[in-house]
Amino acid sequence: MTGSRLPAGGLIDRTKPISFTFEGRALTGYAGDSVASALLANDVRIVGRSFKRHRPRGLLSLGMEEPNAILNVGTGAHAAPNRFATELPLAQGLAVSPTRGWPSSRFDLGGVLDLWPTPLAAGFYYKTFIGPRLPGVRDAWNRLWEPLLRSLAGQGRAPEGVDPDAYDHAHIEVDVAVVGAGLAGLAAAEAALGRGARVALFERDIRPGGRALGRDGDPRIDDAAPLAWAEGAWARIADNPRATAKLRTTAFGLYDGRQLAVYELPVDGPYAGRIWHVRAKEIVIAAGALERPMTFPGNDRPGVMLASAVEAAIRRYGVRPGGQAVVFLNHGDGAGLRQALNAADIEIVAEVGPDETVTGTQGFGRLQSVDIAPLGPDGLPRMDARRRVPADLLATSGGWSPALALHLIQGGRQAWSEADGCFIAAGGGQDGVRLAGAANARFSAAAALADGHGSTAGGAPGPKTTGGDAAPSGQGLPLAPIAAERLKRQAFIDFQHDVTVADIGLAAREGFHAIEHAKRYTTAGMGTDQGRTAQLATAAALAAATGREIGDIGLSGLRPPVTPVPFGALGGWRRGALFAPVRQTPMHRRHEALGAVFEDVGDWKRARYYAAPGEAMAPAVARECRAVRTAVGALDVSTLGKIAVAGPDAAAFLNRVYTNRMDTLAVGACRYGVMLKDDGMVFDDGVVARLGPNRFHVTTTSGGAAAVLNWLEDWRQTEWPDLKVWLASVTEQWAGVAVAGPNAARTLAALAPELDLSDTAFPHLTWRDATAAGLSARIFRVSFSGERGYEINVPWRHGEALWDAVLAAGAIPYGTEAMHVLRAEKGFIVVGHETDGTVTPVDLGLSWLISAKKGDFIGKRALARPALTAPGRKQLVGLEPEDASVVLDEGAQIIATATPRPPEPMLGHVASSYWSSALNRGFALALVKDGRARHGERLFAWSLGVAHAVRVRDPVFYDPKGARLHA
Amino acid sequence: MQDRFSAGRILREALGGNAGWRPWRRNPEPKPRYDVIIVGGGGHGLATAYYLAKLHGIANVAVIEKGWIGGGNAGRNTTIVRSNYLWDESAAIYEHGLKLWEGLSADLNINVMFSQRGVLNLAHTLHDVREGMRRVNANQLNGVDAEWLDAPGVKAFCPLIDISADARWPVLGATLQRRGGTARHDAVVWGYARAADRLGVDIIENAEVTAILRDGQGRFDGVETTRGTIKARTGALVAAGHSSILAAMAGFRLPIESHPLQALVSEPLKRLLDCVVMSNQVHVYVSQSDKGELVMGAGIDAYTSYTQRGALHVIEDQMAAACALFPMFSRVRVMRTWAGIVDVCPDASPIIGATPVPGLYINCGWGTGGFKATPSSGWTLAHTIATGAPHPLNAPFALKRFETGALIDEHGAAAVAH
Amino acid sequence: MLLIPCPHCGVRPETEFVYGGDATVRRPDPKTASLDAWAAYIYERDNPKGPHTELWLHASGCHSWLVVERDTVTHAIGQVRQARDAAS
Amino acid sequence: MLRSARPWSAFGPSAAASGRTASGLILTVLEAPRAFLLQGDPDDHRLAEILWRTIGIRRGLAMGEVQRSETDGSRLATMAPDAWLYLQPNPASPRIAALTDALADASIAALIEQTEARSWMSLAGAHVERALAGLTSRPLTPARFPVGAGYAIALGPVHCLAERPGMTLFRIACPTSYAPYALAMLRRI
Repeated sequence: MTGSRLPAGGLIDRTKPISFTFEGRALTGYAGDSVASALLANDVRIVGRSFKRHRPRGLLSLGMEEPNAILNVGTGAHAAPNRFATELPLAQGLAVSPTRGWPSSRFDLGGVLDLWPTPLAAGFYYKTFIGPRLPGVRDAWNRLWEPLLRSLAGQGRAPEGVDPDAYDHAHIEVDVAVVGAGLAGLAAAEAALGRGARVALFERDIRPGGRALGRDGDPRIDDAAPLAWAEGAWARIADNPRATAKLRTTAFGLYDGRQLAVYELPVDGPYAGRIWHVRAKEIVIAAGALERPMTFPGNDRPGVMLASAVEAAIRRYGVRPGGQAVVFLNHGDGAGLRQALNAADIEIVAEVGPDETVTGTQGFGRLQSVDIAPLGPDGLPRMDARRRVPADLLATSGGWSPALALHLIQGGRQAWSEADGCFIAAGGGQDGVRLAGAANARFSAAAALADGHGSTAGGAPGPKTTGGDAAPSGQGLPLAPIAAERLKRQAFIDFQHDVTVADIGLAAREGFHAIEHAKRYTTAGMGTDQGRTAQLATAAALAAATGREIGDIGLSGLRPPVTPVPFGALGGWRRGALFAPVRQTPMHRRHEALGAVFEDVGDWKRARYYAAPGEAMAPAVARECRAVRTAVGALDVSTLGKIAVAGPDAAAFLNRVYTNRMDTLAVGACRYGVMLKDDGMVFDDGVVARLGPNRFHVTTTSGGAAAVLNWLEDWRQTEWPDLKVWLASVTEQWAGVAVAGPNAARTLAALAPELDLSDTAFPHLTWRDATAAGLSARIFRVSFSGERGYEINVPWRHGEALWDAVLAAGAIPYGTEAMHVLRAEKGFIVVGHETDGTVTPVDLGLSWLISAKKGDFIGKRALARPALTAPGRKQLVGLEPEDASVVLDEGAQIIATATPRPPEPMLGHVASSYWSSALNRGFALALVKDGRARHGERLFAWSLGVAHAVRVRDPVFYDPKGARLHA
Repeated sequence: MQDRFSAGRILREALGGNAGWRPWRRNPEPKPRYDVIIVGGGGHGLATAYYLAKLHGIANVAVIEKGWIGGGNAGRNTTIVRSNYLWDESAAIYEHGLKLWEGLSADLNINVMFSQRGVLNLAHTLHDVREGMRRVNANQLNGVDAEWLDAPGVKAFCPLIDISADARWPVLGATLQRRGGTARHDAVVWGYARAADRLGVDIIENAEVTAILRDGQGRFDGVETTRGTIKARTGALVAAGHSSILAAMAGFRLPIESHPLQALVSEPLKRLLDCVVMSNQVHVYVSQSDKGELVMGAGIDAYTSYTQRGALHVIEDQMAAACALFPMFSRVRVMRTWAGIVDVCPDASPIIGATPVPGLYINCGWGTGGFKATPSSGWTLAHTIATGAPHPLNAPFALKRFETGALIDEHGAAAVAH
Repeated sequence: MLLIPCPHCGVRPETEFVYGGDATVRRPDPKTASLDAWAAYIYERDNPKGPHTELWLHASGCHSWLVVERDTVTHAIGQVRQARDAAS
Repeated sequence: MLRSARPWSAFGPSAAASGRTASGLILTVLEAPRAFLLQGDPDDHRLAEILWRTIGIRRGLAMGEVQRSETDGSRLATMAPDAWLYLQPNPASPRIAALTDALADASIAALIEQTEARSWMSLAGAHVERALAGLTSRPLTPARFPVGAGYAIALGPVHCLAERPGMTLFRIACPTSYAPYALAMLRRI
């Protein structure tokens, strides 16, 4: 193996080489590598370009805080944008490339933007592209500047096509959920198991151990090396039947009711994953701490790495990240780092002391030298006394910050701790949620173990530690003093977005003093790394620039998810055919066989019309209408909502629900009714049949059934609990076929020979139980077409059999489109066509449905409100286009002129419009201001630029006397 | 206005090392008395102050913000701007706003990045088609630009959308408003603040209103705040998400419920979506920011809440919907989610005008649609405050309408057809 | 997601319920109610920042309308009663 | 005679829909028992007497409680404080007539037949609890969903009734019109 791989050591399997490509270059790593460590081992130093200035960037870290190494993974449908190299386990054949840099990350033409970055300082785009016009360009922003900016911006390429991976969801309930399998998390999980709890333990890394993975110099734990202890503890937990332990699984959200949202990725494959919804009595957040890079001029040069990353490179991945190192820490915890550098035979050419600082770095694409200067009495570096040391590695640490994200996004608070040199949790959040270990500012191994173990009180004594115990001591703010403004433009706070100390200074100068304002103005911390390395530095720089304390400034708010989660994973299994349910009637297969074209009504699929081979919609619908008007047709009405209303007070209940009287309804009879909301607006309609003194069968619209039942239950339970009445849905108990037309009786007679169909024995608006087609049926004599009609209801499973029988008896199938034509010819309204939540029964000409005799009903009082009785309300009318061949657009607006001049007063709109084969003309139902007073008036229906002259008329176009009901 | 922004200025300042930039606004101590107090330093409140000073010569105005300006819904929305509403009253006020948007960058001398990339409202059912056509026709007759696209037209305008007929909710067509689009919310807030400040308006942050003062006759007389008492004979409550609370302080009730409304952004992607897409049936609305993030809104959480925090299942539902409409989004990742608190009126229309308290006005109830109305709501409220009478544009949106029943119901059709 | 302790079904996730809003609204007597009293009944809702008394329907449970005490700031849920009992 | 048509039309579950799920659970479509929704005052002793007399089952009052007949495999599941579901596997059982006759006038309680309203299926296998947990946030641990209990439960977007006859066996009834979706949903777990 070439490159920087050490001859031995590390948690990698050197017997398992893995080949992958970076920007097309074939490279090799080992099992156990991340893409980042493999790139480092292959001496790839430039892993990408920055967002704004296109500066070459290398690996700052080897962990979740990485801001620079953002890759496009794979291509086509398998592509995944913006993945972090440090978070990707190396996999055979993986093809990765940086998201920015053209033609390549090494030679990026965008780099010219870095030649004079000053004009591109924070918020520059707010201050230009303002003028509405540029010479020659109208609307320069929309036509020129924005498209330009948009083509320069963006990071990863979106995948193409349908995601080949599948995602799943899971729900579990445990006593204790532990986030993080570092020392504290493992101790917490074992303690909880020790007292018999059910435990879930989630670790985002592919191995347990946390800091023990990439670090030496910690004490022995229970007489084992830290990592050995961690692996042992993990094994014990994973084997415990009361435990669920998952690797490469990240807790990304914490929600009400102590519910953790966790994203599990397969340890071997890169993407397809599962989201766990975890409900716990207690949650232990042991997410560790994040190391902070020092902010100094040239701190973004490839070769400048976090101290912990240098250690991890050597200890975990067996990679030698450089040959000559400068060490720049702002705390006393350097022992482990030095041991690691020595172990890897890396020369420490300089250590930046407490009275020194780094004032600059040199080298293109790779660190070559570092400038170190002593601090003067004013606390600023003395540039005249600076020295330049050759180095290809700068190990830097600005101290550690507890990982508080989960604590904060559930409403937890944080406060600056001078003693710890970081923000620590300060209460808030939900009961039963605790932080432990480094996340709780317990940085040493012993303290973390004790904290983790203790945080789930009780049980056996915790792990014992022996030997030296290191922790960052006296860590300060990660902000090096900088002498000149020019150098501040080279001192990076947000690496991904190229936000520098100078930008924060500018924001402060321009009055953006609130941290949230400064963040938004400079975009510091708003990158895909979610500001893990930038957040504290931003606040520190703002404090310095405004002469305030960092504690008073605070950190900008965090928002979930803690780490990015794919749309597909959140959507889970609800994709494709499972995205949303479809409801089918028992006759669905028959409709398909008849060439039905379906329409969506709520979740239902309803046959809209039946097209014979080669038949278009219009002739098909006309044919179906003629069948009903001249012979007999059959419509699948199984989707109608059906509610059984029963109990001693059933009649009283329905009396209050409908505008008309239902208590006077005789057993064996049915009646049409409308329901209003208490604001007086039409809500739903249907037929009420009285089955017995205390029993009713009520139908609703197909789409409205569930809402109506919930609404009725509301009245029954909360408003009228005194009424003894019960409601039950029987929608899917009964399949139904409407048989309509002059031959309807003949057809039914064939099916139910023993049933007397005479108008005296079985008059309109009554129902009978009978045997039809050998099936026990309930038959309602109702009509929604104006023709003699029967709705035959049979047990759902027999719907298909009934349908077959009805068609066999000569009925022609018709769909919802023909149904609409026929009902509109009769002026019958449909909720959702002629109503839109702003229409009263009076507007619809249904005053005859409003009982004056009975007492209160829902909506009655509201109908008396001024605006509901005032003139000028829109009322239901019929429209006849003067040109009989015209079929108006539904949604056409009614105006008084053929040549509108906006704003043109609108008198109403076309609610339903069809071709009528019975009338041999187009016709429509409309809601028109004072429509009933306008019968005979000539108006215009205007749609998409075309005005058609129409004659206003009564909405009943066909058989106004209703003679055909008895034909 | 001195201290103007321009490309030339950027270069000049750059040559000077950016040392010459001045604060965008003062940070004044509250004065004991103003002519007008506006409670709420969001876009609407700041716009109100700006137009009061600019158009009505009333500059002795305090905008009182409990936190930092733009920290409420102004910074938590999906920045969609459109005016294609159904009813005349709505179309008029939103279209007035759209016209103001079109000149806003120049007027405020800041690039608010108003991007007129077009807004699609998808129709997935025959019912959607009817309502869409009705709205397009109403828009056109009201002088609001609107077009109807059939499914192939939708695909042509936005190739990313899956219009396959076998989709669970096939795309049957869409309404398109080309002049609609998005804007940069921070720029709008900061721009109004900067412009108002330059005209003399005091913008006072970190001052939470704890009481509303009334004189012997019951007229508005000022407010108690965490930064002391501030007096004025005229006041306006412009605090979306807290309207009911402030109304209660002033002694009246509102027909409003406050719900969390969640939104999210994805990681930044190379440019791929060039318009705003909205779908009620599938429940997605999405656009791509100039930076490359997909910006999406979710449905409102069912319950009332004052925590700016929503539930995960709402996000999950929305992501399932997003992937149904845009299959290639599946592997893109959500970077941030958040919630604002929206004040919802029974008719989904706002309240702008007088309150039962003399001298006190209110602007609230914008529900999920407040951002687009920022300029027109400020403009009309300023007119109402300055003249003591509503402008014809906001007269229909009086609180009184709930008594008379003259609602402006923008919910669209309430039910589904047989 | 809220967890609502249904008095009949036990603690269940919010997704099993349908929200019904302010539970303190009382329907005035239609015969005597003034216009504004009726408007207040139809439209005005308690919308407090803090404890709220509200209705939830356990739609995929026992189908009971429940009166739930919930804090709109902490989302902490207190007493839950059956609306039928609360009403009568 | 048409009555002899297959019990289910092709839209809905037929025996053919039975089989193994993606993870190897055994999914079996069941013939629906006769089902009657019974609604009445829980404190009404007349109702209790009628039930005992006609179907030989004592009413349970706790949600999830499923009372069984000693003799004929019929059961009464508590659906709500004032609602129970009577499930009778024998479509011709004389008890059905006895019950319906006793409550015909709906003066004491409402009795509504819902046999057709639900499609029944069973899901069996060692990991059935874990697999189902992918579809519902309703806890399924034995502590929260004991063997022998029956609850209303949401599986994905579908409101179902679930019984747990055995530790590794669930019986699920979904609204009939949702059956194709519910089956597809269950097949993939």
